[in-house]
Amino acid sequence: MKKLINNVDSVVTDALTGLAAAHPALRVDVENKIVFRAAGPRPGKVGLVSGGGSGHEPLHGGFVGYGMLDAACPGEVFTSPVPDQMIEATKGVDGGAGVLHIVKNYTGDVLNFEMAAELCGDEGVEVVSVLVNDDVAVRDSLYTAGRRGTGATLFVEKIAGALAETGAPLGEVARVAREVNERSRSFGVALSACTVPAAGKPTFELGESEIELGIGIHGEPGRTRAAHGPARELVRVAMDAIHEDLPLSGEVLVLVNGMGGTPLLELYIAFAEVAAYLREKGASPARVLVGNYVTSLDMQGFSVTTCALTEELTRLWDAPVETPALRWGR
Amino acid sequence: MKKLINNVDSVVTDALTGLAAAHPALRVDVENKIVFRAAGPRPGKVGLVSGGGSGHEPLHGGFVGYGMLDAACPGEVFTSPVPDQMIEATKGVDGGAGVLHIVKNYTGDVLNFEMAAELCGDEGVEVVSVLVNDDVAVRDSLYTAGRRGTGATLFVEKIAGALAETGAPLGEVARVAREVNERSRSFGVALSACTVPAAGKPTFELGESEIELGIGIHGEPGRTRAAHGPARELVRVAMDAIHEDLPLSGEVLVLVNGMGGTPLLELYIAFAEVAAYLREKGASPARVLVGNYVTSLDMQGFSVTTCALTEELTRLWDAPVETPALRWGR
Amino acid sequence: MDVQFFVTWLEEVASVVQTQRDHLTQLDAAIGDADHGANLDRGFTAVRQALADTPPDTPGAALVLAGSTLIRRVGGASGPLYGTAFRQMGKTLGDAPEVSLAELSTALDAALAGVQKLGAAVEGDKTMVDALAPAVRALAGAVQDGAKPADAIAAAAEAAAEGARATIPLQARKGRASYLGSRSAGHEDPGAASTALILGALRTAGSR
Amino acid sequence: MDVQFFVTWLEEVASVVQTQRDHLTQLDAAIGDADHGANLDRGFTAVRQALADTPPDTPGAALVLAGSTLIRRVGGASGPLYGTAFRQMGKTLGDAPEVSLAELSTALDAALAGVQKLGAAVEGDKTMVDALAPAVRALAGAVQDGAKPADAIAAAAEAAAEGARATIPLQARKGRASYLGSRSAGHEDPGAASTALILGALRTAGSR
Ligand SMILES: Nc1ncnc2c1ncn2[C@@H]1O[C@H](COP(=O)(O)OP(=O)(O)O)[C@@H](O)[C@H]1O
Ligand SMILES: Nc1ncnc2c1ncn2[C@@H]1O[C@H](COP(=O)(O)OP(=O)(O)O)[C@@H](O)[C@H]1O
Ligand SMILES: [Mg+2]
Ligand SMILES: [Mg+2]
Ligand SMILES: [Mg+2]
Ligand SMILES: [Mg+2]
Repeated sequence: MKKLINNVDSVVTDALTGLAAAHPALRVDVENKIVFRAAGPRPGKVGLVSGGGSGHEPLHGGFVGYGMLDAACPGEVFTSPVPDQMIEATKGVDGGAGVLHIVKNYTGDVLNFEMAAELCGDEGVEVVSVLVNDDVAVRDSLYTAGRRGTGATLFVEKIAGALAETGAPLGEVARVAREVNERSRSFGVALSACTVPAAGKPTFELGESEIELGIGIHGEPGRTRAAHGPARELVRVAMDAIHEDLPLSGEVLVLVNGMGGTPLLELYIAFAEVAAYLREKGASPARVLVGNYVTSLDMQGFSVTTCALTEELTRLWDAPVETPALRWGR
Repeated sequence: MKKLINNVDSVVTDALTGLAAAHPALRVDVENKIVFRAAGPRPGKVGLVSGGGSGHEPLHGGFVGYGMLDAACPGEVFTSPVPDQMIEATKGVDGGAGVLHIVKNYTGDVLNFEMAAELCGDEGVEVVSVLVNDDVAVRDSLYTAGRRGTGATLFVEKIAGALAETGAPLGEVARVAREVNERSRSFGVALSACTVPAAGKPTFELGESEIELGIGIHGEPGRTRAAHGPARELVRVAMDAIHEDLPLSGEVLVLVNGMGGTPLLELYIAFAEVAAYLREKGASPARVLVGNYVTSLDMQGFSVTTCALTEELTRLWDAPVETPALRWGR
Repeated sequence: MDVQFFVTWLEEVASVVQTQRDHLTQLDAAIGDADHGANLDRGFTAVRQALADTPPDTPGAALVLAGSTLIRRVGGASGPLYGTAFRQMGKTLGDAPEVSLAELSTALDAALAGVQKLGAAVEGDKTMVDALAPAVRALAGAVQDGAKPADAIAAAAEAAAEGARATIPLQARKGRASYLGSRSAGHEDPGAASTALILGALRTAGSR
Repeated sequence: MDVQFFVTWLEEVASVVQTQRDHLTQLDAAIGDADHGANLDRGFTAVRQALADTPPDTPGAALVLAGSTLIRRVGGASGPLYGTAFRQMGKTLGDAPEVSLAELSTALDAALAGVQKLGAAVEGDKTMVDALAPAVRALAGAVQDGAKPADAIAAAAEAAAEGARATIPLQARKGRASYLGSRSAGHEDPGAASTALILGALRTAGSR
């Protein structure tokens, strides 16, 4: 394992030190591992808090700022943060209008955020939690922990963040967050595994012509191993899985997301195929992001996330945002 | 080699098809491989054209848009584009005030841009070329093709682009472009080689504890092979090389750039060390970019680029920009 | 069993988890996300520190302190689950300075109940419950049979180890491993393996 | 040598470059950027197509067409350099329908001059010049000695091959390989190797 780190145990805090030094618009509590907006809470605005294991950068710390999150709680690599972080973050962003927790559906994230929400409630901060579970590779059944939260998290954070900025009440912000999640679907493909610093070696081995279909964002193997093929075919597998679950039509918000080790050049090749697929189904990629947004350390591969737009969602997506990783309109 | 591509020979055009579909603000001539602003040339504004081999995305196509380039000419992977592309691009962006060619200092880029400039001149379009050569790993001597153009290209394109947007004449735009280049220095480190699709295997082999110091952005080996070390030490090697060449002081514009395969988490770790180094020298990172901007396909590693700011350069850096990969202020 | 017994147990857990850190992480790499060893090592190192910083007076206090520390330091699925397990044990033991085998058995039952309430896993889901539940049963049975403390604890540890091994052929229905569907079969569950280590440490603590 | 001779030569180059594409790319991978084979293959495939699309009438026209096509299709350092080389050869031959060995020699000299004017490389810099210059000298010498065309061409091809091999120990002073400093020594220059292939193809063309 060759990584650009100082020490396996200080990966997250060292990165937070860098994040703090790079972005004066953020206030980073490195010791407690919380990323805040430097400006602090705005009275009357609903606060948005998210968090999860590190290793998915820019998610979530890179999405803290105007029009998106108020705070992020990064855990250790691939390990959900602890309730203390979330409680501190929640209290720190409460402007009196309550706080929305945006939680990716993983047992660890759910349990820790639940504990935090309960304790925040005891202390008089109103908290509503929204679960993101967009990954169609996992069947939501008695036989699983439910669908994973992946790329749609970005959509939820952006759109709910935009609505919160208008002064909308907590119930409304939670409603739109849930709506975004319900309208979103994802599917991921890995061309290589990733290496967790503390593990020191790749989480699985793939042959020269093998890939994993239906992967999450934690370096775990996918649902099935398959033969590598042209981008066109891999994209079709992903899009078919999405389309089967929620037929694609109309205007779609699309994220073609790199897992961290795949060059942008290749992500655009994948996007060309996604756009062609959408046209084939009579849908159109009305809003598009192509890049590394919800990553899995150095994994090579991609995921596609779609969200069926409404007029309201499009307007909120287009609203100004100013964070380290997503910025427009200001 | 496992890549997210359809075909080794269609990598660049397939990616351009995706770029076109993703960004309605661009007009992409896929056949001739030219990326234009959709809005076309603005009368009286100096046009900015750059280009070079593909494989460095988002450079250059991702930097076409308001406040930056007017057109980009991507060549094949790591192969400079041909004069035809540059001529077409130059004529296509000429708003009557002449065109600036921003050329990274590689024999191929220089020769092809020279031929293009000559032919454009013959056809009555005024062209001035600016050479970017910021890489301190290469001594500029009779024994080399001169210093390579790397990360500073982004600075030159952003800052000259901002000045051009104000309606400044060609001479002025060229002057500020040269000034940015003269004030900029870079140094790169590879933790792994990259794989050119047409070559099918990594351009060099590195052992589990070896790295390459002083690499460029074309997958070539660096100046020396060294033992891998903590991020702190690798950054120090890079910063020492820069500081020795042009002592760091005052306000500095800093790019900590990923080579394509290194996660953002690690780039922030590197930036923390860069910031500490600057403080040690009495300098400050007044403006900062951390991310994958001038890449080398899937190479793991990073480069640091610094530019000694002036008031004028800071103002132009802060000016609005709206491109696929760099956006603020609008 | 006095507070010293429980402190010794927790310290022994910390040391065995440290030794087995990579093993647990590799188990998690196969069907999870390769952090279970690091998670527990971070957690129990913090427990050891907490015990040293504010030495508890009673078994209950030691266990509650351990549980709270795990919740505050581990994260992931195992942090809240193990944290709750130790807290429930501690709360069940209350302020008593000495704990009988029967009381320990009741406490371990409460730990299991806490884990199941939080995580909703049943036996056979391929989780830590698959090691914890048989251990609880074994301990209760031994108490019922009037077994000597050392033998009763050995039986519980044995049952946990057996339960962990028995997760190998199972398909996971809870936690990350469930995402793998049938591919999760053929691997030992990391949480069940760590539960076996934790209960194994009880035996070591008893023999000190 | 009539236009057919030159068309045959260029087609032979296209086919040998295609066969040697990976070899040239691997040479470039060692001290450059792993694209020389792909570059020339793309270029000469286009040359073959251009010759088929608009068959030239004279040797000069064939070579100018080849050179222009290379400039328009190759890119990189080798595109303008080889493009200029062929264009200079063609221009030197003018409209003549037949070319003597002496005229070929003069044309090849013009090619070398064009490459050196553009790229400013001298012999020993570890570039295509190291194969081209000795070939030019060998051909001129053979003409002077009144050698038969086949022998003269063989001598030029031999000299180019020898020149390419001789680049191995050199340290590059031009092109990408120069960035490597002393590490460029020990590898054959890809451009010198392709020049040897191009001049080797002249021999094959002559024997048809
Ligand atoms: N719902 C659950 N109930 C009981 N135990 C669970 C549950 N979900 C996961 N676990 C246990 O947690 C273990 C994983 O812990 P760990 O790797 O530390 O957390 P994470 O899965 O968040 O990375 C699994 O091996 C399993 O034994
Ligand atoms: N200044 C120069 N003069 C002559 N030949 C050169 C010069 N620079 C490079 N070359 C030749 O070009 C070859 C490389 O060609 P190619 O790989 O196609 O282009 P690039 O270096 O742009 O990738 C080198 O091996 C060398 O022979
Ligand atoms: Mg985890
Ligand atoms: Mg090249
Ligand atoms: Mg885990
Ligand atoms: Mg090359």
